[in-house]
Amino acid sequence: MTFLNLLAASSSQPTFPVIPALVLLPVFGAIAVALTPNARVGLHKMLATIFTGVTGAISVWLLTAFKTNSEFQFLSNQSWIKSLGIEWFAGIDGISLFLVVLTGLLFPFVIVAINPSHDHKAYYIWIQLLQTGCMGVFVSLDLFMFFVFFEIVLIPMYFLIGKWGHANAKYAATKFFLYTMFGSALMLVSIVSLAVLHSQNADTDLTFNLLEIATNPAISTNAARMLFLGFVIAFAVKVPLFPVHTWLPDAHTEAPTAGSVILAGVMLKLGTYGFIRFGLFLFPEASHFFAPLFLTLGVIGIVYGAIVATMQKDLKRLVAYSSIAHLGFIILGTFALNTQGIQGATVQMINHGLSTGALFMLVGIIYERKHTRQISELSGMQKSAPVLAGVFTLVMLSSIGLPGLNGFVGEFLILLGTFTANRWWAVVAATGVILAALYLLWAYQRVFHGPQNPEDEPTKDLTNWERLTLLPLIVGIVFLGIYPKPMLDRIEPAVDKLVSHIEDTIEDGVFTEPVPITQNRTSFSDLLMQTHESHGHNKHGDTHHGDHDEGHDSDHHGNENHSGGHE
Amino acid sequence: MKQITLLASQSIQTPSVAWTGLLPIVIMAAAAVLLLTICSLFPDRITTKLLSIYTALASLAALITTFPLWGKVQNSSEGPYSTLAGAFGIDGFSLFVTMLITTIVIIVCPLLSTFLERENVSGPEPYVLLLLAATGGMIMAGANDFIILFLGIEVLSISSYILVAMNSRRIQSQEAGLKYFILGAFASGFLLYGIALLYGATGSTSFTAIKAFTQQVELTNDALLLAALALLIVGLAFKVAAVPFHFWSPDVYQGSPTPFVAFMASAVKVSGFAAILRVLYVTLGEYRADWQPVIYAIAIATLLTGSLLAIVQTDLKRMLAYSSISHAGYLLVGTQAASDQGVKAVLFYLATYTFMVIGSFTVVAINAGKSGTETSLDSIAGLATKKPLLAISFTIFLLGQAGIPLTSGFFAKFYVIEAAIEEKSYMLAVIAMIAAVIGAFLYLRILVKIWLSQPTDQEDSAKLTIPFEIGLVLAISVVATMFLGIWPEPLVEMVERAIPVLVAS
Amino acid sequence: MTSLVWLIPGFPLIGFTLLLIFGRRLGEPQAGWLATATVSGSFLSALAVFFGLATKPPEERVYEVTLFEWIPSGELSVGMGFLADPLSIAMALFVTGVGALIHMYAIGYMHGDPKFSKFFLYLNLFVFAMLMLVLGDNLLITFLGWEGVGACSYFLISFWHEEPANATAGKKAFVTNRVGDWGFMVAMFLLFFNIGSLKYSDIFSSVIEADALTQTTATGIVVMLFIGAAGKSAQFPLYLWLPDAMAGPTPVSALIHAATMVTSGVYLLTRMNPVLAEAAGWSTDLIWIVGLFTALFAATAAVAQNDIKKVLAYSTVSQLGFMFVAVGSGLYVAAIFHMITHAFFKALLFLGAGSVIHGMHHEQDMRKYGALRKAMPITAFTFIIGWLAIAGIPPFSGFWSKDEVLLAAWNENKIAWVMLLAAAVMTAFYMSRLVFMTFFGEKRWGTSEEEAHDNETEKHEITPHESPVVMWLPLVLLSGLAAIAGLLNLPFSHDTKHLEKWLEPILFGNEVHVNASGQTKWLLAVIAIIGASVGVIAAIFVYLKNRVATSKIEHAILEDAWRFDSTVSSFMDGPGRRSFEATTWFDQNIIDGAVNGVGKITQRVSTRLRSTQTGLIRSYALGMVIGAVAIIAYFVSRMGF
Amino acid sequence: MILGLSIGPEYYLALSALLFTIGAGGLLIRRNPLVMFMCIELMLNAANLAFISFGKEMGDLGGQLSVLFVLVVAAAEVVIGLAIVVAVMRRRPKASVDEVSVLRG
Repeated sequence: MTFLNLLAASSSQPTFPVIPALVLLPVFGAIAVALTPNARVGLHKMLATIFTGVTGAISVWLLTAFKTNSEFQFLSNQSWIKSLGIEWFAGIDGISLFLVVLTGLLFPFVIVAINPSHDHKAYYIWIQLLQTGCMGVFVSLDLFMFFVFFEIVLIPMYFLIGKWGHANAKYAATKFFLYTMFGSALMLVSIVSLAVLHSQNADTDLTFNLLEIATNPAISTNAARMLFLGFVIAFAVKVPLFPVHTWLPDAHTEAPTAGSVILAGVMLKLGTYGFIRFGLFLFPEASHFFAPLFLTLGVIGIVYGAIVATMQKDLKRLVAYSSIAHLGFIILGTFALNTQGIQGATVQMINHGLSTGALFMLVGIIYERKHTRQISELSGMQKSAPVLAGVFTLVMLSSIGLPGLNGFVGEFLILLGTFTANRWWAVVAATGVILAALYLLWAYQRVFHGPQNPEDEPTKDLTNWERLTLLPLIVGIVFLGIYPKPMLDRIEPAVDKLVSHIEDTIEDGVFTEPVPITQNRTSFSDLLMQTHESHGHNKHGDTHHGDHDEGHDSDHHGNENHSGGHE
Repeated sequence: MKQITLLASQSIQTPSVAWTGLLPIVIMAAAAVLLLTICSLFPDRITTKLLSIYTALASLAALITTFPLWGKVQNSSEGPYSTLAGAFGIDGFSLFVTMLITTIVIIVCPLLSTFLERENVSGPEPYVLLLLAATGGMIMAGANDFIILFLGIEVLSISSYILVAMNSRRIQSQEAGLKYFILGAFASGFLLYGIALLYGATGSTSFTAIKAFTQQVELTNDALLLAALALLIVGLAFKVAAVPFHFWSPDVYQGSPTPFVAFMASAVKVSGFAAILRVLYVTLGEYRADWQPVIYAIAIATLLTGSLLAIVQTDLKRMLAYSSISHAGYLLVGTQAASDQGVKAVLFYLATYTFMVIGSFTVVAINAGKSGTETSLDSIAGLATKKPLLAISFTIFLLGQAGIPLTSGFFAKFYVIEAAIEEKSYMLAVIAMIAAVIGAFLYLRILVKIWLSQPTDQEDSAKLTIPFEIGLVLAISVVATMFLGIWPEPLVEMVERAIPVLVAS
Repeated sequence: MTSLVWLIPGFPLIGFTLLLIFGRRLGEPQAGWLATATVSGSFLSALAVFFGLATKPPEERVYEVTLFEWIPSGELSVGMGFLADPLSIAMALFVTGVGALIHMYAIGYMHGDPKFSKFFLYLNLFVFAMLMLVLGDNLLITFLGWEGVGACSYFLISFWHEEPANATAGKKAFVTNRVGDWGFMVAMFLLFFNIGSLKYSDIFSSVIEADALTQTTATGIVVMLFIGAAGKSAQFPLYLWLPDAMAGPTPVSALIHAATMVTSGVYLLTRMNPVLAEAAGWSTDLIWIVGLFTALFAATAAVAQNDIKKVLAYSTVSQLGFMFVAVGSGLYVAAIFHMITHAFFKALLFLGAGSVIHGMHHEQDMRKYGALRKAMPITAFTFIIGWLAIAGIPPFSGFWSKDEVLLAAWNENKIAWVMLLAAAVMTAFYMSRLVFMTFFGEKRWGTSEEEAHDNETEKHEITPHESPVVMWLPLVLLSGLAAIAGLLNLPFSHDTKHLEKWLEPILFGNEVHVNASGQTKWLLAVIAIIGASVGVIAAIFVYLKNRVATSKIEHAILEDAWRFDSTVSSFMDGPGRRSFEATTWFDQNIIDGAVNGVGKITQRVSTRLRSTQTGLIRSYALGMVIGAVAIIAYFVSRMGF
Repeated sequence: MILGLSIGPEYYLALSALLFTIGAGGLLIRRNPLVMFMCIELMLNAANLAFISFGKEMGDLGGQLSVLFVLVVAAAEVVIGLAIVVAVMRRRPKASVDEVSVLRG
């Protein structure tokens, strides 16, 4: 399938340029804010709310306009630098759709909910520019364009952390900037090499078009593997994946609440999204080749992040480490390289955005009231602030992955997919579920349970305004937990396409897929057929993964004796 | 004996001169001389403002004259040509560089007038020398003969020696002058000896002849030529402050008056690389296999040394000096590619870097206050609160130099890396990017001071005044940096037409 | 009528929602009555569905309804669906029935608690989750309920969270349960991997008709499911949380930690009986062995407890052990039978204990009780019925069900039978001990020496009193059930085995039939009766006649449950905690240290390099010369002479 | 001529190389700026010698022409150089470039 008829197959364009609007509106918002006098704080907030709000509205409209198929939609294409084949080429498919929506909604939410401590004007400018950057990453279909946005987000975030952050903000901001820039430095080289090699081998002229490069690969396996590493190092740092994660706790702890919410909600997804959209899509063979490595790192991230989180003394730091664990799940699902895994990973991106975003909001609220994030200095808040405690409990449970709340859906699908790909990783990763309960409940107990220390005044409960602002998150958490179908349905085609794209490029189909079974089966004839092939699958899978299927016949025999004993 | 009589019997015929092609140079040189005479006639009538306007207009005129030439050269029917018996070539390359240098002079003039007033350096000499230096650079760009090239270099160098030492009251300025002069002369010694050896090896000093020679003759013994090549590299590398011939630049940058630094960091680098490209890539292109590895090594050394040393500095000018060294490294990465793509990348880089570096030094100069001596890193603390616009523009220049997307600096780096990778030097590309990360730390240090630190001295903030023309300079630089970052297409198209060529007479 | 099945969990959910919104405004006691009403409502609808099923012929007694698709992904499709069949409806019946009674009881028990309405909020949520667990038509819905009840028990155990101990107990319960949930999840993965669906009907049809599982896989699944079940149903070693869970209000202990939630492990294994049938023998053996051990272990611990609720807690663990013995040896009916009877009498006992505690002003130490039968006659009467039931004295329900279980043990292995009998005897003993210490003997409250020199008001406060009607009415009803529940499954003839017949369809003929003659069965029954009476008599000698010093029996190590709990927790606080701290140290100093180290090294290199910039012209020149020489040297190496 | 020994161009080249090396070496060794400056002149003249000898060798006037240019340039450099050196050294009693090291690091 070449890039051209991909374009042809894409859905009918809407009447107005959706994606440019999504990406550029916040910039205009920033300009508008910049043009207003410094004193007019209210005006700044209003402008920012309006512009990002419209962006959010458009992104929601996308949900309805989006046609549930595997194609890229709302394509917008515009030559940028002809001689180097660089173009503005953007589109949205099922994988990016909900990330776009999340980005569209989270920013106005944060702008409305949280006011900066000082320098309002600059704050609203930076935060809107940040939205542009994130939005751009999720819609880019041109490698150069993608890199531009991927890199540009550093600047606003750097200033958000550095200027509005806590005591040690400069250090954290600089660390964040250099660390992530180092990653993307290597990626730039890989991007250029990829484009150049592609143009040389496929002797076309230079192009950075993602679909073009992905759909007719013209690169030797080894080169692809090298380039893959160049890409994923950048993503791994951004995610962040163990062992390149240490910038995250610092950044989270020092960042202002708004910064943390956006960092956890959207920015960490740039990395995980990059893994799926670019890592897997561009280098199917390489991603399969390196899958064990990343599965391992993902599992380590899950367990390790949880363990370290348990021991944190700073509430915000604890949440930061918990996100490392959650993102480990996302990586796990991604490199399961099958539908459940990748779909789960995509869902988990959204869910993590909601849950961890909400957690950071709540930690921020606690900090506002108690002026400390040290767990040891907090106690017995549930008595005086029951609603706060209740909301915290809900969010916590969703983060633990309680069925019926959003966190579970992604986690379950990821583990299921991983198990299908390779069972042992899933078995180990599932222990993360236990640890998650451990560190969150322990923290909760220390902060909310127990006696209230008498000397400090009772904690103020959530104000109506705070309840109002938290409501959307809570609704999202519950709704996506009970009825994730609409989301899953929209994501699935794109994921299926990606999976088949991967499987096509891997000659030896080492994937062990579960047997497809239709819902509420009637006759047993088709069942027999299916289960026979399931036997085949099962054997294949078992022998492939070389686990306990040896001496299967003798066991079976013994089984008959055993059951005979009862008669 | 025989030759002499032979000589006597001949009547001397001078080569034909295509004056239109030389017009820019003639204008600049003439303007300089004229200015000198006028000022010596009426010493007290002329204010520095007038001088700067005069200089700006002169170089503007020179700039304008290049446009028809550009059209002529790009026109397929006519194309590039050479004059003075093939000693001087007019092609897209030379014209591009000429435009660049004249532009630089135009935007440096306001700085000069402002800061000469501040540092009480009066008289027309700075402007005269500026014009002459520019002339030298333009000669270097067009030179098709090593002697002409040498003359160009010397005109540029000698005038800049004086410019550096101009502020004779300040001891740093003198020291800088002395260092620059002795080392510069030392370097031109190497260059000249290289030229001599090359003359010996190929029997000519003309680029065309040498190129032809290297193409036709398969030397059994290339010792002489390679020795010449080595010495040429030394001489030229000094001009662009490539490691290990860079030692002069930090001291000179720190010591000399800031406006000249702006000029040196831009114009001298431009003409230096113009010379390097013409000599190595065009003339001695046959020997790229020999010189590429050397440039490769120098590039790596320059990148790393520049960025590493930059991050431990405490003086703004010195920081920028080292950062400009590492930028020379990027330009060498492009040079090393030894391909048309490389040349384009280098030219693009030069054009964009020019604006960023002039802008940066302008900000530094303003921040230096009346005394002009306050260039320590702490002096810029809290600039954002003192002068937001100034802070913003400085931020843009710094981010540009750091190579952050949507600034021209990013695309310049991208272009260079692309050229290098097309020639399969992946390692170099990676090192370059790592150097960029190290460099980023430098720019972050400055940004932290500007945005996240409180001003050290409040009373000084009142003294910071930005004259209109300086604001104009900054505006131009900012616009150039941002515009070329978002929409580099125009400049890209231009550099694509500026590949150097040699045309025999 | 069966189509009403979704109403069964629907009612409590509505109750929960209403209480969530209006709970505070309703206040006491309306909130409680609302909650009770909703649960009763679901009990009625459960009855309706039951009759709906009962009217059908046995093989058609299955009703599935899917409200909407919950998690569709690739081949996976999980519906929000309910399954009404003999097993699930039987569970639903006693969950809602007992639940309703306990709700009612709680109105009295929680009287005056500031968080009255919140208590019923949680209680309703729990019932909802529990019903999802039993009524779900696929493993994932069951898991939804499974985790839901876990969460609710966490809320309710740490309901009085100002007391740190309660909070810790809640956390402990949740985390320990999670260990089991891990097994549950892995089991689901294995099933999906091999069968491609999590729906019970799919699983069973493919397992039974198409033999879709290799024995290895089946074994794996069973072991994993058992881990899950052990976590929820407090089997060794995951029982640890249950004794601590007594920190919760007594109605909670009755509902969650005696009657319903803790039995869900048994339900799960019974539900998955086709898979158990496929599994290798050792896995099912593992189940009954662990059950047997737990039964004995907990019984010994129960002997030495002084906290009345602790005794009941350990006895619950022990009784659950009985059920697992039955499940492991394939007598599912026996398991379910005992589960139901146990639900009745254990709920009864807990509520009775609660009534006592309530009457004794939250005094839980039995050593401070005694001769309470006069003070609170109804409680005492009902409690005694419960005691006889659990002790296994005919004709009370406990005897019949326990007899079945003993038969199961006998069928597996004679030694097992002996050990289980021992456990039964101990049960009789420690329950008698409890009853005697509480209701008989001389009163050890009020006028005991240490309180003699207390002021009068103290004494009056300590005076026990009978509980209000809302509290004793449930006791009476439950005692009735505890007495007659044996009728469900009388062993005399096939016709009297109602439960067995009822459950037949869902057992797919996997129910093991004890191959023992009628006489043996009779003999065993008699022995069981003798054993029970021996236990009771022994208790009489020790605790009424005081022939034997109690210290001989109540060893400290027994009171500490063989020090297992303390060992585990000391391990967790010791090596466990230290390993966590080590990891954190590693993260801060090695991993992050490496990152900052790179920075430091760069700085150091830079400063080193900086020294080359001496400021001396001649050294600069030297540098240039060295460079030049290097280049020339390189070229010399390439020169062709 | 009389003794019949002819001096080939390579001798001139050797000489010029020698001069160049002396010049470069001298610059490194000597402290007095004026002397250093002379060394530079020496290097330039070494180049001139090479030009001339090559030109002679090849019978080409280009070499000698180049020398003329070089001489002019050298003269210019002398003018500027002396000026700077004097300006700098006026304040420093013992004329040594090593004292001129305010700017460093």
